[in-house]
Amino acid sequence: MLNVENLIVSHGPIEAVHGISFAVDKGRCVSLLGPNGAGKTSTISALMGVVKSSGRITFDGADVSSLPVEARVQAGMSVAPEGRRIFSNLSVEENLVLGGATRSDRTAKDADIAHWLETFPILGERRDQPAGTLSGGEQQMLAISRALMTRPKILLLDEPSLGLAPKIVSQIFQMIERLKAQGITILLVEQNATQALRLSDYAYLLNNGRIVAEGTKETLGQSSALMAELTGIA
Amino acid sequence: MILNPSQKRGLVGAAILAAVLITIGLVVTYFGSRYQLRLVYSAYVNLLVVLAMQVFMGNARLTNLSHSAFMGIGAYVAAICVTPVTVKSISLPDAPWGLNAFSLDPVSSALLAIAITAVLALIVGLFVVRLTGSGVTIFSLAVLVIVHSVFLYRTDIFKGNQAFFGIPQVFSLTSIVILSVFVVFIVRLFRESRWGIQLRACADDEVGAAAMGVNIRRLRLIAWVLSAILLAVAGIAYAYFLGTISARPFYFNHVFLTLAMLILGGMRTVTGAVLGTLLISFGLECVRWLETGPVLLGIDLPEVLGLSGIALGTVIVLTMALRPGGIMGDQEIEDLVLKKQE
Amino acid sequence: MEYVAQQMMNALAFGAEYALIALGLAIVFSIMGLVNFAHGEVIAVGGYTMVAFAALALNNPFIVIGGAIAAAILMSLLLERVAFRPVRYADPTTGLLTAFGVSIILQNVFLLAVSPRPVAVTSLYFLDWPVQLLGVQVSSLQVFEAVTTVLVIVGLMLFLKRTTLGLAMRAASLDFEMVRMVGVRSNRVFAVAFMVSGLLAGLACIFIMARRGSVDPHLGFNPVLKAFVACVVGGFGSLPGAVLGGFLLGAIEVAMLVLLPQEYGGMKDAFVFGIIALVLVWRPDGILSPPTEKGDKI
Amino acid sequence: MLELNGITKTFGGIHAVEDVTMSVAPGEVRGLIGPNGAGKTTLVNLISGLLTHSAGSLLLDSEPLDHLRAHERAARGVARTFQNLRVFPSLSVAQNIDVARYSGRGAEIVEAAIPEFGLSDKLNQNAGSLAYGQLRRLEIVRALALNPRVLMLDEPAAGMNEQETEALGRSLTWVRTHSDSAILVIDHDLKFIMSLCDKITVLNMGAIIAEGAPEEITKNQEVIDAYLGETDERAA
Amino acid sequence: EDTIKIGLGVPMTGDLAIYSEYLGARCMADMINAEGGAGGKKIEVLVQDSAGDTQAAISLAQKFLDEGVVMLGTTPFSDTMIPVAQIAQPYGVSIFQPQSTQVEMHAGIVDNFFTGVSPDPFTATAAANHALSEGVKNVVLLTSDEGGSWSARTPLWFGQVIEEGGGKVLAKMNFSFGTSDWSPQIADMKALGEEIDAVYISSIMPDIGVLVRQLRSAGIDAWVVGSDGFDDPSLDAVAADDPAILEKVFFATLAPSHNESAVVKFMADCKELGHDVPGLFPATGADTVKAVAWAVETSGSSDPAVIAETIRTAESIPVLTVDSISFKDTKTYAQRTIPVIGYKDGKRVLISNEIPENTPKDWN
Ligand SMILES: Nc1ncnc2c1ncn2[C@@H]1O[C@H](COP(=O)(O)OP(=O)(O)OP(=O)(O)O)[C@@H](O)[C@H]1O
Ligand SMILES: Nc1ncnc2c1ncn2[C@@H]1O[C@H](COP(=O)(O)OP(=O)(O)OP(=O)(O)O)[C@@H](O)[C@H]1O
Ligand SMILES: [Mg+2]
Ligand SMILES: [Mg+2]
Repeated sequence: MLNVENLIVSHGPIEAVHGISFAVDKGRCVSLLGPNGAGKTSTISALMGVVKSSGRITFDGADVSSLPVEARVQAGMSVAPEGRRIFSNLSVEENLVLGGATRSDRTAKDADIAHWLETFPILGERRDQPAGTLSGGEQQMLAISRALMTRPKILLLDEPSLGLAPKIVSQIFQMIERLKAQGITILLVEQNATQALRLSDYAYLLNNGRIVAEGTKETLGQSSALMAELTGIA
Repeated sequence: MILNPSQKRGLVGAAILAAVLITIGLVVTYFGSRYQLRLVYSAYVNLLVVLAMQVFMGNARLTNLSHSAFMGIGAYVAAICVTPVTVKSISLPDAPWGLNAFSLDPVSSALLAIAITAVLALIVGLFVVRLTGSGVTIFSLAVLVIVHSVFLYRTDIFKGNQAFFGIPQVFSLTSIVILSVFVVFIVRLFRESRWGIQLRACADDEVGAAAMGVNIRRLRLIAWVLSAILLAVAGIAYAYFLGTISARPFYFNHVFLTLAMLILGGMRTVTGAVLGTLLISFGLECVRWLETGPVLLGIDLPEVLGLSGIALGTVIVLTMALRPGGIMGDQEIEDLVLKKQE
Repeated sequence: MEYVAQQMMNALAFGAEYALIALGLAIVFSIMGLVNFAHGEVIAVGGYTMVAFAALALNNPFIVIGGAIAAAILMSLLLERVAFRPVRYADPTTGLLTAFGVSIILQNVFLLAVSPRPVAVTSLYFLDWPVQLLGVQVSSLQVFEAVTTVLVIVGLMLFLKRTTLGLAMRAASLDFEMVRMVGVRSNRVFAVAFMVSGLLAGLACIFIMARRGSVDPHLGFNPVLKAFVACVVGGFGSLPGAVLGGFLLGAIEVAMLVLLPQEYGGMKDAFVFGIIALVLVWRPDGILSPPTEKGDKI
Repeated sequence: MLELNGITKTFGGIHAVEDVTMSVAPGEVRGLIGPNGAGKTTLVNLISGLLTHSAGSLLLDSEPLDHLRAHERAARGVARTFQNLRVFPSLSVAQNIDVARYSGRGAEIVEAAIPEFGLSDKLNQNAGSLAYGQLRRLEIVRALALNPRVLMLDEPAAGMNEQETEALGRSLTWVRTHSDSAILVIDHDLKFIMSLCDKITVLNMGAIIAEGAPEEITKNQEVIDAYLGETDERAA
Repeated sequence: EDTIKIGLGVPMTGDLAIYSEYLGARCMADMINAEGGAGGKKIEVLVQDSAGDTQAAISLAQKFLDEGVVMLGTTPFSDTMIPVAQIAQPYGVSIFQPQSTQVEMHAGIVDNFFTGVSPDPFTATAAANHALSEGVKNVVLLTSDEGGSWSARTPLWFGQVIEEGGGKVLAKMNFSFGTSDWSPQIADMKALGEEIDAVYISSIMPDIGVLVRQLRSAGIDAWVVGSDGFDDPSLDAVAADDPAILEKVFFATLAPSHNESAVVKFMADCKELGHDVPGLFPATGADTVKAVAWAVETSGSSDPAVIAETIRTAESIPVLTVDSISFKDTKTYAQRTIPVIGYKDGKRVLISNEIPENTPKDWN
């Protein structure tokens, strides 16, 4: 579904990712692990096309490397970005409406909105409140729901558990599991490596902008020294 | 007073700028025509204005449009005080409060002008510091319009758009070079002072600064008043050289011109203020010459009225598009000369 | 009594004009935080278009009005493309200064290309005739202007609240990149914002020209300055605020003209701006933006 | 000693913080946990003066803080970090620290804290050019420059992996041995909180639902229901 | 020295660009040079834009002085003319301002200064005299501080003469330059409750055009009377569709500018020479050149002090806009006939053209 070859990402003069290649197959959940500054967010941003990058990205059989952000979303990619980035001056509901901006099926869209407001009851309660006044966790729920409003083929999640209460974290991971079960392809970036590995079919370990290890949770688990160093998993 | 490293560097930077200013002054004094001397003088008056703007706009990073008004207040107060009674009885026959019945020496007049401008700035500043962002811009715009209206309306005191003449012409190029060197040091040291640093912290992040114990309003007020004092100095320098003032030079045109100077060089640094002023002052002079359609390299160029305006606007637009922080950005001159670490 | 009613109508008419222009400023501001000082020059472009039509002997009012509005819209779009796109993501000061620059350039281009002096345009005089309204004599222009302003306000509100593009425009003011990441075409958002702004400038241009009957390079400067003030007083970025600010300014201005004794008449502007400044001190973020308490979010 | 008496904050109709009464003693490290939206950040904002409370009173060493504005509280030693970074990017690291030092009550601890938090060789660098982890540490050092009597850390370990979190925990332990400040830590990383705190307060829907030693808290059914969820689900 | 240089550091852009005296000056210089110059010497007009900025204007004056000009022109405002005159003094050079009617320059502050026209009290009086002859009794004065004494005091002098002639000033009202909606003032006029015979305003286009039209549509049929500010071709354009609208408009101005006048002929001649001279203000620049040329020829000298002295003492100096002027009695301004211009079928007609006798005396 998603194929990345020799991806190089730079922020101005600083090269953050130095040519990585990886693939996410259809219907699978792949995670991208690594310490702070490893280049995970840079990779996600490059996949979405919001930072300068070189290399080849193919999605659903088509080369999207030179497409603008909007076109990649149209093609079926969607992201819940690091830092949530909800539209704070819009109400919760308007955030969801805008999340479905690419869709024209009015009724199905409304049904989706209702669905998400039910899934996260607190969002339902805050429905008409400016999203900027939500707590961090509430915002994270909103960000994920918003990303799903486009009904994406692949969902890119950048640290969805950041700043969430344990209870919500497990809710979020359960949700990811459900999404996976529904056949949505997922690329997951996480600090919480244990949880991420549990969910993933495959994982890449990133350090200093390079992939240093990859494999299934079983095979990766064996290179435990490296894992311990980079993800803190004992 | 013990100087910290950035303050020491600041002194070096100010000294370099001062050397540049003195050199220009010396070159013009010995080699320039009288016309060029006047040009340099008016460039230096604008330099004082731009430096004064840097104190508030550069450190607090709020757009102030009222600076020309405070310059005007300084100029007028000094003018009213210093102009001989004989002249004032002709020019201000109806002046109230015996304004036309006394006169002071130039130094006392200047000090009084500075004091009065400072007090007025303090009063206005108490309101300004309560505002944020475009609120400050609009409020300062209102101040500009109000002060201008008063100048225009009280013709018995200010003569409005007619000339207020007969001010003793006590300043020369030497005086303004000395003055600007002095002001460069003040402005630079303010930038590196504890106030300057805290003020810049507020500009970066108001909430963060408040949580770190910074009294934002008080600091802004300090910068505002200091800025107004320096503007008064600029106004006095203007009046003491020309001998004639009116309300017109202290209005929109001047506001925009000096604003362009500040942003071209980069308002965050003192070097930027100096650089921007010199570039625009001398650049505009070249454009003005081109505007008249001179013969250049044997080609008779056409007259292009408005070229200087277009050039000024283009400089602003290009600066904003290519280098929003101005030419200097966050760099002071010593950053280019000295190594980054000491 | 009739006199009071008359002056109130005048205040309303002044306010409608400021509100119309203020809306044009506010829509762009609310989307990209840009204080578009060049709005006045967009208005002037409309005026100069009428001059061009007059020179071509095109006097059909529909062509003149349509052409002027179209020119304003095109100019607004052009400015977005050429001048404001590079500063799209920059801080407000950068945008404000860019707009200043653009405004200076355009004024000088008019001066260079046409004339520094006013050029008469009489083709819209027909819009102006006296009307009896509730026993008060007003100008048809005043009525047109008030009605237009109301229609524009309602239309804009619906657009911004109800349409996805409207939501995107509101969201773009804070996080433009994220708007793109939900699949909204960025250029379209900006283009629409500037188109609407240009349309409002074009409408304002029609009314100003019909009244003044001439255009000079500074045509838009004063009205836009006032409208800018109206925006800030009403609460910058808030469209209802822009409207409220516009009408408030109109009211204050007429009140000062009428109430100030003749010997203080010269101080009219000082009083108007003084009152505005006090409103700002009372409500630093403008009347319609409630005082927000800053806190740490996320 | 920081004392909160019946602190309440409402936004429109929402009770973000409801009748919170608690106190933190000098030298104590207090954990503040609770579900998202429980009102933790709001509480920190209220104590630091960035928000004003709707009811109740705040005391620092028996002196009321209520009427003081944020910067005055900071000058009296109410220090905090922000969960979303609020460093001053255009100033150097040293100047960032100076900003707080200038308004604080004189702080020797900060000189030792700079090397402890690994910032010694970054002092002249622009804060804007630092990496995320360094920025986090800068925020803490900057808060220490106020010579705090209360130090509030809002999710200092967010976005850090376990190793980094441990290193942070060590540094914070260093702080508590070198300062008698009361420390209030918010975080969702329970392991981190448990190992660091003497006592934990749990907030839910704006109100305190439990308070006690770490072990007690993890066993409290109400806390499990509201916050922790199924125990085996926890990563810790 | 084989050329006579005249330096004009005048506003060519900005708010004051309406004066544009350099346009007429250039054209006149070309005309004189084509005829062989002044006393065999060519006249060179040096022009540079001051954009209305005082400092720029002063610097330019200094530049021109360094280049050896014999006469200067500058921004027609006293705040610029005074310092320019001061720096020109040591060079023996004077300023010749062909259009400045403001009074303060004649208070004896500087003496190396000429205005080719009469000050505002004269235009106010000429207009008032004609108004009285039309039976005007009740007048309303519109004043503004923004144009100095020209817009602030000229209406008052008008009112003074009207009252001396048995009329009455009903009200003084204030306005700002750039007013495009006069409704509040007009409502005030209607509220006066008395028949208004004339409204006086010293202002410029487009304000006047708007005022005239709005007065008419509000049903106020008073005369609209004004000063030299009315003398702009775009005023005539207001009547393009409806000539009746200017029927009751007249103004006292600097020089005759109706169809058969010398000014209009000059403008046509200039067009043939390839110069655009749009209106009376620009045309007055010709006076500067013509007066200097005459002085050079008469005195046979190209020394600026001699030229100035020749002009100051002459009985009669031929210029373009009127037959002749003289500074012999007045020192700094030319007392000359004041044309009053009105409209007939949308076309300008010269109503009267004489030196008013009853000008207020205390204007200085
Ligand atoms: N806008 C930027 N400008 C300059 N450098 C950047 C920028 N964004 C990221 N970097 C640098 O690129 C590198 C990779 O950063 P990135 O944010 O991709 O890491 P990450 O793996 O997502 O880390 P984290 O776990 O902290 O989110 C880091 O060294 C960071 O400092
Ligand atoms: N300015 C505001 N206006 C309206 N509601 C607000 C505002 N600030 C916070 N709230 C509400 O108050 C509640 C508490 O928010 P707060 O940010 O304190 O939560 P928190 O405990 O820090 O959560 P998290 O762990 O997710 O950061 C939330 O429900 C939030 O929606
Ligand atoms: Mg990241
Ligand atoms: Mg929080």
